[in-house]
Amino acid sequence: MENLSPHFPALIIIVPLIAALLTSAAGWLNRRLCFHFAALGLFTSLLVSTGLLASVLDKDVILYRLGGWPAPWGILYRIDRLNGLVLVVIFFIAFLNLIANKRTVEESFPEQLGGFYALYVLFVTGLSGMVATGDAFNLYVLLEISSLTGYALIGIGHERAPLAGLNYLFMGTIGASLYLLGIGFLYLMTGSLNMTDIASLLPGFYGSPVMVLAFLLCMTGLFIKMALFPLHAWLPNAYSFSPSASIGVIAPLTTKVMIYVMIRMTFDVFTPDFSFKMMHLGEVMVWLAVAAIIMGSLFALAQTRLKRMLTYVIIAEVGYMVGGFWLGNRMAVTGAVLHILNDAVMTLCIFLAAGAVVYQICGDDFEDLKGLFRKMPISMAAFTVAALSLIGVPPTCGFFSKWYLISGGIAAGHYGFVVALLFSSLVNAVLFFRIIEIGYFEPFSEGEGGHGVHHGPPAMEIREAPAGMLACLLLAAVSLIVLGIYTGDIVTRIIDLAIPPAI
Amino acid sequence: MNTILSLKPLLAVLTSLLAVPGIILSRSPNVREGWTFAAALAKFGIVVSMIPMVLSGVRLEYTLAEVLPGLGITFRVDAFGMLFAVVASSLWIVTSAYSIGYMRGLQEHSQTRYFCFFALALSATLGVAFAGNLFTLYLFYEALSFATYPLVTHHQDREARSSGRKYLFYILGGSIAFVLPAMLVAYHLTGTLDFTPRGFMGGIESKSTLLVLLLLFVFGFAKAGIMPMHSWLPAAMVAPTPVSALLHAVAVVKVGAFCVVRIITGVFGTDLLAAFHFDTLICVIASVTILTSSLIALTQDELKRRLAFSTIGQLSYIVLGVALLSQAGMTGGMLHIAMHAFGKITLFFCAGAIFVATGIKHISGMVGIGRRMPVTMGAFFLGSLSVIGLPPAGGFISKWHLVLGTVQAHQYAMLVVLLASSLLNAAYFLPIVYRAFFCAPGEAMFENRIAEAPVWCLAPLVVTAVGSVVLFFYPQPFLRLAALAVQTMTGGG
Amino acid sequence: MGVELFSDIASKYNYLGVVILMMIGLYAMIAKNNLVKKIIGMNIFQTAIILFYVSTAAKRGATIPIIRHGHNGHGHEVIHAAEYINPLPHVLMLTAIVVSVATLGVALALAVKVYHQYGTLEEDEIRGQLRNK
Amino acid sequence: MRIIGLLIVIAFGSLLRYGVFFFPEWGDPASPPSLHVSPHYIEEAIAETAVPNLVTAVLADYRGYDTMFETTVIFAAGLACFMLLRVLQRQVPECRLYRHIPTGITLRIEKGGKLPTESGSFERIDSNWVPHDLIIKSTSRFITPFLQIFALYVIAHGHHSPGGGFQGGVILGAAVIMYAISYDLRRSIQRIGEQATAVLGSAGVLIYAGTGALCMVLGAAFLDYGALAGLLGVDPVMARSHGMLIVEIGVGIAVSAVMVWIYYNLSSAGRHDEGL
Repeated sequence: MENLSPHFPALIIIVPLIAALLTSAAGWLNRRLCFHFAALGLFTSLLVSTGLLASVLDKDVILYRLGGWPAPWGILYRIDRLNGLVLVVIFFIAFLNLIANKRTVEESFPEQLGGFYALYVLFVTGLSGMVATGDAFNLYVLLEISSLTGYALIGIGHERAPLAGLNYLFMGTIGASLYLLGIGFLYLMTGSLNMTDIASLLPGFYGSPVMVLAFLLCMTGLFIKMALFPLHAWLPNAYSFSPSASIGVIAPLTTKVMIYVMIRMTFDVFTPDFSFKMMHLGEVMVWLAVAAIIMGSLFALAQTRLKRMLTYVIIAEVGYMVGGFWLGNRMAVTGAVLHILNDAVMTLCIFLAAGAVVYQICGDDFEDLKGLFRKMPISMAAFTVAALSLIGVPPTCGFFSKWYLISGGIAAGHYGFVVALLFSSLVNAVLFFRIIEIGYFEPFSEGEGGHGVHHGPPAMEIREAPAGMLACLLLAAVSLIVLGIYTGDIVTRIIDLAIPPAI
Repeated sequence: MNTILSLKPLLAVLTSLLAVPGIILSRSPNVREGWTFAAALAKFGIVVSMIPMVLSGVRLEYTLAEVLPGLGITFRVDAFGMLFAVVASSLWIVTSAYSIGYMRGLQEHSQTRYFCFFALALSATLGVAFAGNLFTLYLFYEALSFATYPLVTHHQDREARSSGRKYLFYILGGSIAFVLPAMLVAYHLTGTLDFTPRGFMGGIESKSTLLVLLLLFVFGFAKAGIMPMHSWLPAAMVAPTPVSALLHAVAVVKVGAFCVVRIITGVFGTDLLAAFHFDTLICVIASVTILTSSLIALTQDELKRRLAFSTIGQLSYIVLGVALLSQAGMTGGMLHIAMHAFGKITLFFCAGAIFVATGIKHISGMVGIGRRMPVTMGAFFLGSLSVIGLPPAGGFISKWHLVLGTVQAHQYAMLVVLLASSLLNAAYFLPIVYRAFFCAPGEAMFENRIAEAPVWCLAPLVVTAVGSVVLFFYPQPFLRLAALAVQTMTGGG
Repeated sequence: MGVELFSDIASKYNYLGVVILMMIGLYAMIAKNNLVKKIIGMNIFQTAIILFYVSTAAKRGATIPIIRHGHNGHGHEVIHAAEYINPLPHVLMLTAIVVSVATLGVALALAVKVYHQYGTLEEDEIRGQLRNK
Repeated sequence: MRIIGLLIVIAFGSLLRYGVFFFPEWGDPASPPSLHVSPHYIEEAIAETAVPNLVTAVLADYRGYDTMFETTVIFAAGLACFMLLRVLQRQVPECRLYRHIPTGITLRIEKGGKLPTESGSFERIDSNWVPHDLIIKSTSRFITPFLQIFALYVIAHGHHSPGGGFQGGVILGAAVIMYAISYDLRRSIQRIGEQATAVLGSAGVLIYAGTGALCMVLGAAFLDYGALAGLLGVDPVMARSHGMLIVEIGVGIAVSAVMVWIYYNLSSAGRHDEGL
C-alpha cells in the first residue's frame, strides 16, 4: 500500500478499465464472474478515491505524470479537493447502483451480462477520467468513452429507446465536437493542451475574438452535454426509456460531471478573471438557468409517468447548478458545487426507488402506483426521503445546497434566481406529494381478472423489492441525511478551499 | 446570565424519537403503548429536571452539529422555551392515554403508524421549543409538518386527502415561500441566526426591509393560523380527535404561535419593533383574526369545527399579547400558551369522548347529552370557562394579564377587542353547555342507551379539566417562567 | 479593405473550407429527415474538425514528421523544429478519427435497431407512427 | 426545420468565419502550435524514445494514455454494437436452406425435415439465392494472405514509417471482412468466432493497459516504458521504443478484432446469419 499510494490518481482510472476488460472477457468464459469483476473494480476505485480525497485534503494538489513525461508534453492528472470529492461521489453512486440492480440486470440481459457490465464500468471510467484529467484533449477522449457507452446503455432499453438513443447520439456528438473545436481554437492560439499551461498562456490573448469563440464553443458543447435549457430536448426521452440499471448511474452522474467539467474549464483553463469578469456572460447564463428551472418544473408538472417526470426534475436541477455557478459569488459557487454532490446522491436515491417500484409493478404510470405505501413501505419511505431532499426540507442535504444557492442569489441581488429556486421547490413539493398521495391514499386496484390497463403482476404478488436493492436504497436515503448534517464540514474542509480565492 | 453545556435538551428531543423503533417493532399493542408511555414519562422527567436550572437563570445549550459555517443545530433552553416544553411534554402523557382509549374504542386501522408519527411529532415539537437559532427552529418546524401529515390524513379517504393537501399547501407553502427567503435574507444581512434575548436584527436600518421580513415571518409560520393563513386548520379537523387535540392544543398551532413569538422577541427584539411602531401593526393583524374567527365560530354547527375557529382566535391572543410589548401583556401572551393548551385539550377530549360514546359530531345533536355524560360535559364546562377566561379556570390568569397589558401599553382599542372577543367566546361555548344540561334530550338519546365514554378516554379529560382549575389557583410554575422570559426579553426593566 | 479580405481568404482558404464543410454537416444534421443522412452529416461535421486540426499542424517548408536518418545513430545530428511539421495535431486527429469511427458504428447500430422497430428511417414517418399509437 | 437549420448554420458559420480573421496564417512556422509544445517532440523525441516516426512517438509514448483510451473507445463501440444489436434468443427457423456446392442447387428443408449430413458438399445458406461467384471468392482468397502480411508490416514498421497499430489493425480486420463479404458471414464466423473477436478485443486493450500497469508495478509512472528496461535488457530509451511496439501490437489486435466484431453485428443486424 505504501508504494502504491503515489499511483492513486492513475489507479482510480486503470482499475475500472481493467475490470471492464476482464468483465467483458468473462462474459464469454464464465458469466458468473462478470458481476464480481465489475463490483470489485468499482469498489477498489471507491476505496482508492476515498484515500485520494483524504490525502488531497492535506496536500492541496496531487499531480501525476502519465508515462512519466512532464507537463506540457505528457498528460498530467491533477487531483485537487474538488475533483477528489467528485470522484468519490462518482464511484459511490456507481457502486451502489451496480449492487442494487444486480437482479434487474440478470433478468434483462441474461446472455449479455459481460457486455452490460463492461459498458457500465467503462462509462464510469470515462466519467472519472474526465474529472481527474488535467489535459484538455484527454478530457475529450474520455468524454467520448462515457458518451459512447452512455448511448449504448440508453439504446438497449425498450419502446422508443433506440430512437431516443440515436437522438442523444446526434446531440451528444455535436456537443463533444463543439468542445473539440473549442479546444482546437485554444490550441491554435497557445499551442498547448495542458490545462494549467493554457491558463498561464491565455492572459496574452484576453482581447482576442478567437479566445472568446473558443470559450463559447467549449461552453456550448458542455451545455448540450449537460442538457441545459433550451438544449435539453434529448434528455427526457433518452432517460425515460432506458433500463433502470443504466439510468441509475447515467441520471445522477452525466449532467453533474458535465457541470463539474464546466467549472473546471472556467476556473482552470479560462481562469475566473476571464470567465466572469471579461465575458459578461453571467447575467445571460443565470437567466438561462432561471428559464431552465422554471420550464423544467412546469414540464415536470405535465407528466403522468414517474420516470419521465423525474427527467424534467433533472433539467430543473441542472438550472440550479448552472445558475448558482454563474452568479459568480462565493456563496453561490459553493452552493453549485455542493449541489453537484447532493444532487447526485438525491437523483441516485430517487431513481433507485423508482427502479424498485418499476421492477416490482412493471410500470411507472401514476395509475400503477396506487396503494404502494402498503405494499412497499420501505421503498416508499426512501422515496419520500429523496423527495423531501429534492423539495429542500432540512435536514436532508437538498436543503443545504439550496440554502447556499439562494444565499448566493440574495448576495448577488439576483432575485429572479431566488424566486425561481423557491418556485421550483414548491413545484417539487406538488410533484412528489401528488405521487405520495396516490401511493398513500388510493387503495390498490385489485386487478380483477383481465381489465386491460393493468399489465403488471396481480396485486397480491406485489411485495417489497429484493433485499439487495432495498439495502442500497436505504443506504442512499440515509446518506442524504448524513450529507445534510455534515454539510458544514464538507463546505469548510473541502469546497471552501477548492474554490479559487479570486471569487 | 450564564450558559452551560448540557446534553439534556438533546435527550429531551430524542426520547420520543428513540421510542419509534420500539413502537414499530412491538408485537403486541400493549407493549407498543408501553413504549409510548415510557417515552412520554421519560421526556417529561427530563424536561422537568431542567426547570430549576432555568429558573435560576442558567441557559442550557448543546450544539449537535455545525451544518453551515457558524450555524449549527443548536439547542438552547431558556425560560420561554421551557414553558412551552413543559406544556407539550406534560400534555403528551395525557394525550397518549386518551389516544389509546380513542383509537381502540373506534378500532382504527394502522395504529402503529399513528403512534409512531405521534412520537415523531412530539420530538419535533420539543425541538422547536429548545431551538437555539432560527435555522434549528425551521428544521423542526418542517419536521413537524411532515410528521403530522400522516396523522391528519389518518383516515386515508377522499376527505382526508383533500384536507391533507390543504394542510401541506398552507404549511409548506408558507414555510418555503415566505419563511425560507426571509430567513436567508436575515442571515445575509446580519450574518447570524442565533436567537438573542433582545433580537439580532438591530443593525438593520431600512424600515421597508424590516417590514417585509416581519410580514413574511408572521404569515409564513402558517401554523399560527393568523388570517388569511388559517384555513388549513378547520380542514385538518378530519383527523382523529386525539390528533386534533394534539394539533390544536399542544403541538402544531402552539408551535406556530411559539415561532411567531420567537420572531418578535428573539429575532427582531422588542426595542426594534417599538422603534418602528410595528407592534401596533401586529396587534391589528392579530385582533382582526381574533374577531373574525370568533364570529365564524358562532356559525359552526360541527363541534370540532367550532373548536377549530376558536383556536384560531385564541392563538392570536398569544401573538397579540406579545406584540403589546408591555410587561404584563407579554407575560399574559406566554401564559396563554399553557392555559389555552389545558383548556382546549379538555374541550377536544370531550368532543372525542362524545363521538366515541355516541357518534355525534354536531352541536345540534348534543341537546341534553349532559344528563347522560355528566363527567364529560362537566369537564367541557370547565374547559370552556378556561378558554373564555373566567374564574375558576386558568384561562382567567392569562386573560387578566393580557387585559392588564393593554392598559399598560395604552392600547385601549385592543382592550375593547379582548373584551368583545371574550363575550363572543362565551356566546359560542356556553349555549352548548346550557343545552347539554338543561334541555330535555331528544328521543334518540334514550333509544341508544348512551353512557360515558371508556375510562381511557374519560380519565385524561378529567385530568386536564382539573389541571386547568389547578392552574387558576397555582399558576406559579408557568407564571415564574413567563415572568423570567419577559424579564430577559425586555432587558430586566 | 477588399484587398485585405482577399489576402485573408488567400492565406486561410483551408480554414474557410473547414467552416463550409462543417456547416454542411451541421445543416444535414438539423434539416435532413432521413436518419442515415443525419449520420452522414454528423460524419462530415466531425471530419471538418479533423481537417481543422490537421491544418494547424502545417508549416511552410517542412516535411512529414519522420526524422531522416533516424535509425542510424540517434541524436547525433541537430534536428530543427522548423524542418518537420507539427506531429501533435496528427496524433490528436488519429484519436478523433477513431472516435468518429466508433461513433459511426454505434450510430449505425442504433439506426439498424430503429429501422427494425419502425420499418423506416424517415423521421417524420416514425414520428407519425408514434403519434398514432 | 430547414429554415431554422439554415439560420443556425448561417449564424454559426459567420461567427466562425469571423473568428478565422484572427487566425494565424496557414502554414506559418511562427504560429503558436509550431512554437510552443511541438518543437520539443521534434527535437528531442529521437533522443528520448529512439523512434524516428514522431507521430508514433507522440501517439504511443508522450500521449500514450490518450491512445490507450482511443483503443478503449473502439472496444466500447464494439461492445455497444453487440449490446444493441445482438439477438441471442434464436427462434427455430421455419425452413432451412442448403446449397449443394458442386451443383449450386439450393435445397429447402421444411421444419422437421431431415437435414443433410455434414458431408462438406452442402453448406447452409440463409436466402433463396446466394450469389456464388468464383472469381470474387478466388481473388479474395488470393489477396488475403498478402493483406494480412501487409497489415503486420504496417503494425511492426510504425516506428519508422507511417503506420502503427490502428492502421495495421484496420487492414487486418479488413482482410477478415473481405472474406466475410466474398464468401458469407456464416463461414467467416466459423473461422473467427464472435467469442474470439470479443475476447481478442478486450485482450488487445488489456495488453496496452497491462503494459502500463507493469511499468507501475516496476516503480515508474503508469505507461512509463523506461521502467521496462530491466525486463527487456536494453537501455531506458530503447525500452521506450520496445514498449511502444508492445502496445502497438495490443492496439493492432484490439482494432482488428473489434472491427470484425462490429461488422458481424452490423451487417446481420445481430442475427449472425447471411450478412449483407
